[in-house]
Amino acid sequence: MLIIKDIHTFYGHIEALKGVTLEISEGEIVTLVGSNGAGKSTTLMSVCGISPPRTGDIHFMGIPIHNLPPHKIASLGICQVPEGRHIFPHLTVAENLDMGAFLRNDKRQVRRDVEYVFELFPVLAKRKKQSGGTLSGGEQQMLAISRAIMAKPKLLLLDEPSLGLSPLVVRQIFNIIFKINEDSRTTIFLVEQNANLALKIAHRGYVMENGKVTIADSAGNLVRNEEVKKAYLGI
Amino acid sequence: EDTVKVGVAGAHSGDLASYGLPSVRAAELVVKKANENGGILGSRIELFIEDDVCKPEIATNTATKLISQGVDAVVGHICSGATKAALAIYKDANVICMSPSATNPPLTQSGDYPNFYRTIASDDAQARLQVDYAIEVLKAEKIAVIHDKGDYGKGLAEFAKIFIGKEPGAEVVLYEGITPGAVDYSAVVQKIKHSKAEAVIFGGYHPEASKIVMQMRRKRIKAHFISDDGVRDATFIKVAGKYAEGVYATGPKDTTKNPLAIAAIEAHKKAYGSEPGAFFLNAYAASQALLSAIEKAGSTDYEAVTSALKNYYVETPLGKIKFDERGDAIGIGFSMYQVKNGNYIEVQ
Amino acid sequence: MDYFLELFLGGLTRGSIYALIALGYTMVYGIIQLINFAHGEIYMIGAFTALIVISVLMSTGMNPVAVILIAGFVAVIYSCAYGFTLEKIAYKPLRNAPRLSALISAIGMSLFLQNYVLLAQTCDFLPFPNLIPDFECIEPFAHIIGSTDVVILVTTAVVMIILTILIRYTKIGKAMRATSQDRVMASLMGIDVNTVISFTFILGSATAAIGGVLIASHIGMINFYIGFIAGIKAFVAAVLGGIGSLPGAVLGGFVLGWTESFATGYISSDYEDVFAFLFLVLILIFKPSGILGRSEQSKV
Amino acid sequence: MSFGGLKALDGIDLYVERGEIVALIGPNGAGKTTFFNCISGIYAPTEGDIFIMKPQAGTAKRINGLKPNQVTSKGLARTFQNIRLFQNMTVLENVMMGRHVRTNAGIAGAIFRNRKTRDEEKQIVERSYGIIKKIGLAYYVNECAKNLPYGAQRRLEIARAIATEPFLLLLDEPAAGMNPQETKELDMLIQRIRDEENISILLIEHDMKLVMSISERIYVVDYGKKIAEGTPEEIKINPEVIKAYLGEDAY
Amino acid sequence: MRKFAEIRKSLYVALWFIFLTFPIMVIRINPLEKTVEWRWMNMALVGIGTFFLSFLWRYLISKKEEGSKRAEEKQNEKISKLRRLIENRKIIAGSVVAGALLAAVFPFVVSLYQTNIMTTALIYVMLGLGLNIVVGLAGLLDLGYVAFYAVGAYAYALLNYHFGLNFWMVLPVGAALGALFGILLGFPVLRLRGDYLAIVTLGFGEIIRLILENWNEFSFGPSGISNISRPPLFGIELSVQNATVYMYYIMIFLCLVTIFIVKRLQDSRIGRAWVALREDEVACQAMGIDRTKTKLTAFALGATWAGMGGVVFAAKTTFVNPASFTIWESIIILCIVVLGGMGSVIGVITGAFIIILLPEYLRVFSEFRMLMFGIILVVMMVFRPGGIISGVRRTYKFEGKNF
Ligand SMILES: Nc1ncnc2c1ncn2[C@@H]1O[C@H](COP(=O)(O)OP(=O)(O)OP(=O)(O)O)[C@@H](O)[C@H]1O
Ligand SMILES: Nc1ncnc2c1ncn2[C@@H]1O[C@H](COP(=O)(O)OP(=O)(O)OP(=O)(O)O)[C@@H](O)[C@H]1O
Ligand SMILES: [Mg+2]
Ligand SMILES: [Mg+2]
Repeated sequence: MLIIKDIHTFYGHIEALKGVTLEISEGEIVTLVGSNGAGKSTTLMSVCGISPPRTGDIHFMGIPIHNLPPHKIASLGICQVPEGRHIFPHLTVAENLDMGAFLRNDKRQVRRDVEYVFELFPVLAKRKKQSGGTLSGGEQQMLAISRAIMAKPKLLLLDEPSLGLSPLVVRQIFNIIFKINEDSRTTIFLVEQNANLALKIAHRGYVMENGKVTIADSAGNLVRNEEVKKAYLGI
Repeated sequence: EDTVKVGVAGAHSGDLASYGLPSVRAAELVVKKANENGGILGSRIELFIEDDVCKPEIATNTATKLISQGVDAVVGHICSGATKAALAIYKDANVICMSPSATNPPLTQSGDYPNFYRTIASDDAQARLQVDYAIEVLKAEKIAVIHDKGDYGKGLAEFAKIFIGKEPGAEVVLYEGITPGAVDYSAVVQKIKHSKAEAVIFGGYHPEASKIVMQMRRKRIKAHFISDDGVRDATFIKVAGKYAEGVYATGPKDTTKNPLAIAAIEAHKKAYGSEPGAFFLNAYAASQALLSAIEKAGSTDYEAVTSALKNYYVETPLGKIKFDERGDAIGIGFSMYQVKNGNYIEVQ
Repeated sequence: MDYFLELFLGGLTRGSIYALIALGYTMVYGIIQLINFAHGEIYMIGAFTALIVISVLMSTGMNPVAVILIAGFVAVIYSCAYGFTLEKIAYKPLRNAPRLSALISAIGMSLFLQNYVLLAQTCDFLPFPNLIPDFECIEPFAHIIGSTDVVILVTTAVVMIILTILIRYTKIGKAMRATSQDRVMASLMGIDVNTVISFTFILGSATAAIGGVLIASHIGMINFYIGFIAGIKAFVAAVLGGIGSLPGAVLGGFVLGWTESFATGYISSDYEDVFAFLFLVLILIFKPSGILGRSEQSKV
Repeated sequence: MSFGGLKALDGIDLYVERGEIVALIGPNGAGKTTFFNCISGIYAPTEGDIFIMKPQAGTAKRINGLKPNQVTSKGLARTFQNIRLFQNMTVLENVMMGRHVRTNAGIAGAIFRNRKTRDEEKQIVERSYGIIKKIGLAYYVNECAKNLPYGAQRRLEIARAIATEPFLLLLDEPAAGMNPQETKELDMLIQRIRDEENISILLIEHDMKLVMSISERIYVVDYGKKIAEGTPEEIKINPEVIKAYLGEDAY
Repeated sequence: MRKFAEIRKSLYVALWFIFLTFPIMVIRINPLEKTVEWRWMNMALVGIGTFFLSFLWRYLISKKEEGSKRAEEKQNEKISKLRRLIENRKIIAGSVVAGALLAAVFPFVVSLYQTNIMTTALIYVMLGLGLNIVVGLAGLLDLGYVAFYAVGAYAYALLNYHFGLNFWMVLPVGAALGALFGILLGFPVLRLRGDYLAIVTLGFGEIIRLILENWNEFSFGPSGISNISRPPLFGIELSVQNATVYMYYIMIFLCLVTIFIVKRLQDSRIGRAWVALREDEVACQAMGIDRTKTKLTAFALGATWAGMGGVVFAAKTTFVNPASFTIWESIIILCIVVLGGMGSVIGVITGAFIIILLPEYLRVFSEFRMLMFGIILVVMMVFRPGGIISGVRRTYKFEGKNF
C-alpha cells in the first residue's frame, strides 16, 4: 500500500533521513521505533508532503506521491496525528473534530462518527464547547487522535499517540488503534516511544537509527531481539 | 556651450504632488518658448527639476543639489516650510529663489531672506480681502473660520481670525482645523450649522473645500463660503459641480481676460492634454519674471538680477509685475471671485 | 438633542466607511497575520476602475443605471484581480520569511501602486459622479442623513453578514479558519492552503472595491492617495474591534467614527485624530486584544 | 482556581520537604499543570495560600499573587509540559538566560563594561557551562536549541531551570517523549540534581515506572481534588487511584 | 519541450497583466473635460515587458530556492571562510583604516550635495540603530518612532529659539527627553502584543505630530520654527558650506558612538534578555526576567537615539515643522531596519544608505522615482527576506577552556 524507497530528507543542510526504505501492506499495523532524533517524525512528515524528500520515491496505492502537495496527499486518504498535536487552538473541540472530516461529504455519517468518538473519549464530550488551546495536554492528545479518526483515512500515521496520556488512557488508546485496524481495516503506521506496547499490537516493526532503518522484522521477533530489548524496551 | 540654468523645486511626488507638478509644467512651457525664441543672452535655458516632497529636510538636499549643479535661479519651492529650509542654502550661494505658492508672511516680511521672491500674495493680504468682503459686502456678523491645518491654510485662517476680531460687530463663531484627506467632514459641517454662521472662511486647498461645500449644501446649509487662491481652481468647480455655485474665492486680478493667461492655459492644454492645476499661472509668472530679469540684467549676477527684479516690470499672466523691497510682487492685484454658472467671475 | 443625533448619524456613516475597508483588512490579517498595507491601494484601484468605466460608458450615452451596475461589477473584478496578483508577487514568496519582511514588502507594494496610478492617470483630484440618486422617502431628513449614507450603511451591514455566514458556515470558511490557526495542520487535513489564502485576498479585495465605489461617490472625488489615509484609519478600526474578527471590524469602524464625530462636535476637530488615537489606547489598555478580539493568551 | 464554570483546582493541600522528591499524578485534565501554574505565578489562585520557607531563612513567606518572574527570583523554577526553549538561541545561551535573575549588570555596566560587569559575564558563562556539563549536554553546547533531539531539549529545560538557583524545582512531565532507556537516564539525573545541588523536586509524570522508582511521596489528584497521598507502595494499591488512574491490570 | 512550456507560461503571464493593467494603463480619462484617451501603445509595452520579466522572475525564484538549499549546505564552509576573514586582524585593521580614511576625506572629494545627503544618511543610520534596539533586538514593532525624533527636534528648536541654547547643550537634553517620552509612552502600552503595539505606537506618533501642528502657542503650528542655529565650532559661526561639512563630521562621530554603544548593549546581559523576550515571553518570565521593565528599557533606549537624531536634524535643516514627522518617516526607518537586516549593525547601516541615498540617486528617473523605490522594496524582500545582511547574531560560543 505504501512503499518508501530510499528517501533522503533535509532540514536546510541537515540530512535527517539518509536513505529510508520501508513498506506497509494494506490492513497492517506497522510500528517504527528508534531513539530521539532518529528521524521517525521526519519519515512521517515526508510521507505527508510537509517535508518532501529531496531524492527517493514514495508510492501510495501505486500513485507516486513524493511530488504532491500535502493537501493532495491527504485527499488520497492519508492522515497523520502529528507530534506536538497541532490542535487548532481557537476552534472548539467540536469544530476541531469537524475539521478532521473536512474532505468528507457524507454529513450523516460524519455526525454518527462524532458520537462514536465521544463514546471513545467521554472527556472530550464534556469539553465539546471548550476551545482546543485550553485543553490539558492529555485532552489535546485525545482530540488529535479523534480528529484523525474523523477523517476516515485509508492509512493512518500516528506519531507518539501515547505522549502525555495517563496509563489508563494509554492502554485505552492502544485498544482503539487495534480496533480501528480490525473493524475498518485501516492501515496503521505507528511511531511510538512506548515500544513495549507498540510491538504488542503491531504486526511488523522497523527500527531506525540516525536516519536509517537498521532492523526490519515481525513484531514478535523484534520483542525478542536482544539489541532492541536493550536499547528501546528498557529491559 | 554655456547655458542659463534654472532650478525647479517642489513636491513632485507623494500626496502633495498635485500642487508641485503644475509649476514644473509652467516652467517647462516658459522655457520651451524662450528657447524657441533663441534663449536669453544668447544662450539656451536649461531646467533642473528636483523633488522635495514638501519636506524641509529633503528640501535642503534638493537645494544643495541644485547649487552643486550651478543653477542661477530657482522657481520654487512649493510649501512654505520646505522653502524656508532651502532658502538658507540659496542665500549662502547667492541664488535667487522665487516661489509660486509659498504664502507664509515672514518669508518676505521678516527680512531674513533677501533672495526670496514670490508671485503670490502673502497670507495676510488674502485674509484681509476675505474678511473685508465677508463683513462689508456680505454683511456677515457671525463668521466661521475653518482651515486644513496646513501651513498655507492655517496661516490664512490665523490672520482672518485676527482681522475679524478687530472688526466691531463681527465675531468668529467657530475656529476649527480639519484633517486633510479625511473621508468626510460631516461633523465639522454639523458644527458650522450649529454655530449659525452666516459665512465660512476657509483656508486650504480645493479637495477639502469641495468636500466641505458639498456636504454643507447637501445638509441644506446656506452660509456663504469664502476661500482662497488654493480653491480658485477649475478643478474645484468641476468636482463640486452644482454645489460650487455661489462660492467665493480670492485670487489675482482678472486673469481670465489676460491674453497671456489664456495663451498659457492653451499651451498647457496643448502640451499635456488637460487643464493646468493649482498655482500654474503663478509659476508661469515666476518663470517669466526670472528669465526677464536675467535678460534685463544682462547676466546671471546676483546683484544685477536682484535690481532688475525690483526695477523693471514684466508682463505675466498675472498682469504687469515687479517686486518690492521685501520680495512680494507689486501688480498682482487681488480680487474676489464668485462661481457663477460654472465659472469664476470677478466680483466687486 | 438634534445635534447629538446628527453627530451620531454622521459618525455612523463615517464609521461604516472605515468598516467597509476594515473588513478586508481584518480578513487578510486573520489568515496570514499580515498587515496588508496595500489594502488601501486596492480600494483606490477599485474606485479608479469604476470611474474609468463610468467615463467610458457615459461617453457612449448608455443608460445611467446600467452604467453604475457595470462599473461596480468591473471594479470588483479588477480589485480582485489586483488583490490576487499582489498576493502572488509580494506575499507568497515570503510565506516562511519573518513577518516584518512581509510588512515591508506590503509597504513597497503600496508605494508602487500609488505611483503607478499617479503616473498612468493623474495626480489631480478627479470628480466622481454621485451614483446614488436622492431617495424621495428620506428627502425630509436630508439635513440629517443623505441617501448615500443610507446605502453605505446598509451595504456595510449586508457585506458583514454575508462574510460572517461565509466564514462560519461554509466549507471554504472552515478552511479559512483552520488555515489561519495552523497552516501545517490545515494542509494535513486536506486543505489547499495556497488556494484558501488567494481566495481570502480575493474576498477582501472585493469588499474593498465595493467600499471604493460607494465611498468615492459619497466623497465625490478621488485621487491616487485616498487609499493610504483610509487604509490607516481602517487598520485602526480593525485593531480597535479586535483584529481578525469581522463583527469587530465593523464595530471598531463605528466606534472610531463616533469618537471622531463627537470629538469634533463637542470639543474641536483640531484634535479629532488625537482623540481617536487616545480612545484606541484607552480601549486597548483595558482590552488588550480589541473590543471583540479573542484573547491571545495561550495555555502554558 | 476555576475557568468559567469549571473548577480546575478544588482545595488541594500539598507540601514538599526540603530535599524531597514528590510526584503529582492524576488523570488527564485533573488540574496538575494548572496547579503548577498557580504556584509559579502564571495564574493567581482564587483561594488558598502558597508558602515557601527558604533553607536559610527560618520563617515562611506567602508567595501567591506574585508575578512569575518574582516567584522565580524567590527560588522556584519550573519546566513546561510543552517545551518552551528559546528556539533560536544556543544551548549555552539558553542556560545563560537562567542566570539572569541571579546577576545584576545594568545599562551602564553594559556600555562601559567595567571590571565588575566583565567578571560577572565571565562567571555567567562558566557557571552555565558547568551546569550544561553536569546535565550531559556538553556535546551540544553551541548548537541551536531547536536543532536538538527531543530528549535533549527536555534536559536543556531542566538545565535552564537549575541555572536560576532554585531550592524547589517543578518538573512538568519531564519524561514525555523519551524511550524507556532515556527515561532511566533521566531518573538518575533527577536524583543527582537533588543530591548534588540540594534542590527539592516536585514533578508531574505519567510514566509510572519513573514515578514509582524516584519519588518519596506521591499525591494523586482527580477533578481538581486530592484523592490520595502516600508512599509509592501505598499509592500502587490504593483502589481509588487504580480505578481513576492506573487501571486494573497495572503492575 | 520544457522551453515551450516556459514560453507558454510567460505568455499567460503577459496576457494576465495586459488584462490587469488595461483600464489604468490604456484608458486615460479626464472627467473634467469628459474626454477619453486610448493609449494602445501602453498595452503593447505591458505585454512585452511582463513577458520577459516573468522569465526573469521565475528564473530568480528558482535560483533563490536552489540557493537556499545549496547555501545552507555550504553555509558552514562559508561561515568559516568569513570567520577566517573576520578574524584576520590585518584585514580588519586594513578595512577599518580604509573606511576611516574614506569617511575622513569624503567632504573634500565630493560636492556639497553629496556631503549633505551623506549627513542625512548618517542621521538615519543613527535612527535605524536606535530603532533596531526596539524592533530588531526586543522584537517590539514600533510604528511611532518618529514621535521621539520630533521630540528631539522640537526640543532643540524651542530651546534655541527661546533661550538661545546651542547644539551641544541641547544634544543631551534631547536624548534625555527622548528617553523620558519613551518611558511615558511605553508604560501603558507595552503589555500589548505585536500588531496591537504597532497600531498604538503609530497612534502616539500621530498624536505628537498633531499636537505640534495644532498648538500654535507652543510649537508655532504648521509654519514651524525657522532660523535654528547650526552647531557652533568653538563659538565660531560657520558659513553654510563649512557648517555642512562640520555637521558631517559631527554625525560621523555620533554614529561611531552609537555603534559602539549598540554593540555593547547587544552583547550584554540586557541584550540577551531582549532577544529571549522576543523568542518566548512566558519562558522569559519563568527565568525571572521582568517583562515590563526589560521592554521599557529597550523602548526608552531606542527613543534616546531618536531624540538625539531629532536635535541633529533640527540643527542641520535649521527649520522644523510638523510635516517632517509624518508616519511615513517611521515607516522609512522601519524599512531601514528590516531591509538592512534586523539585529545586525552593519545591516542597518547598509539599509540606511540604501533607503536614504537610493531615492536621491533615483532622482535621475524623476517621476518614476517612488515607483522604482516601491519595486525595489518588494524585490529586495522577496529575494532577501532576511535583509541584506541577515542578522547573524553573535551567539555565545563556548570555547572549551579548561575548568
Ligand atoms: N525543523 C527542523 N530543523 C532542523 N533540524 C530538524 C528539524 N526537525 C528535526 N530536525 C532534526 O532532524 C533529526 C530527526 O528528527 P525527528 O524529529 O524526525 O526525530 P524523531 O525520531 O521523531 O525523534 P523524537 O523521538 O525526538 O521525536 C534530528 O536530528 C533533529 O534534530
Ligand atoms: N484556560 C483554560 N480555560 C478553560 N479550561 C481550562 C483552561 N486551562 C485548563 N483548563 C481545563 O482545566 C483542566 C485541568 O487542566 P490541566 O492542564 O491542569 O490538566 P493536567 O492535569 O495537567 O492534565 P494532563 O495530564 O493532560 O496535562 C482541564 O480539563 C482543562 O481543560
Ligand atoms: Mg518525533
Ligand atoms: Mg498537564
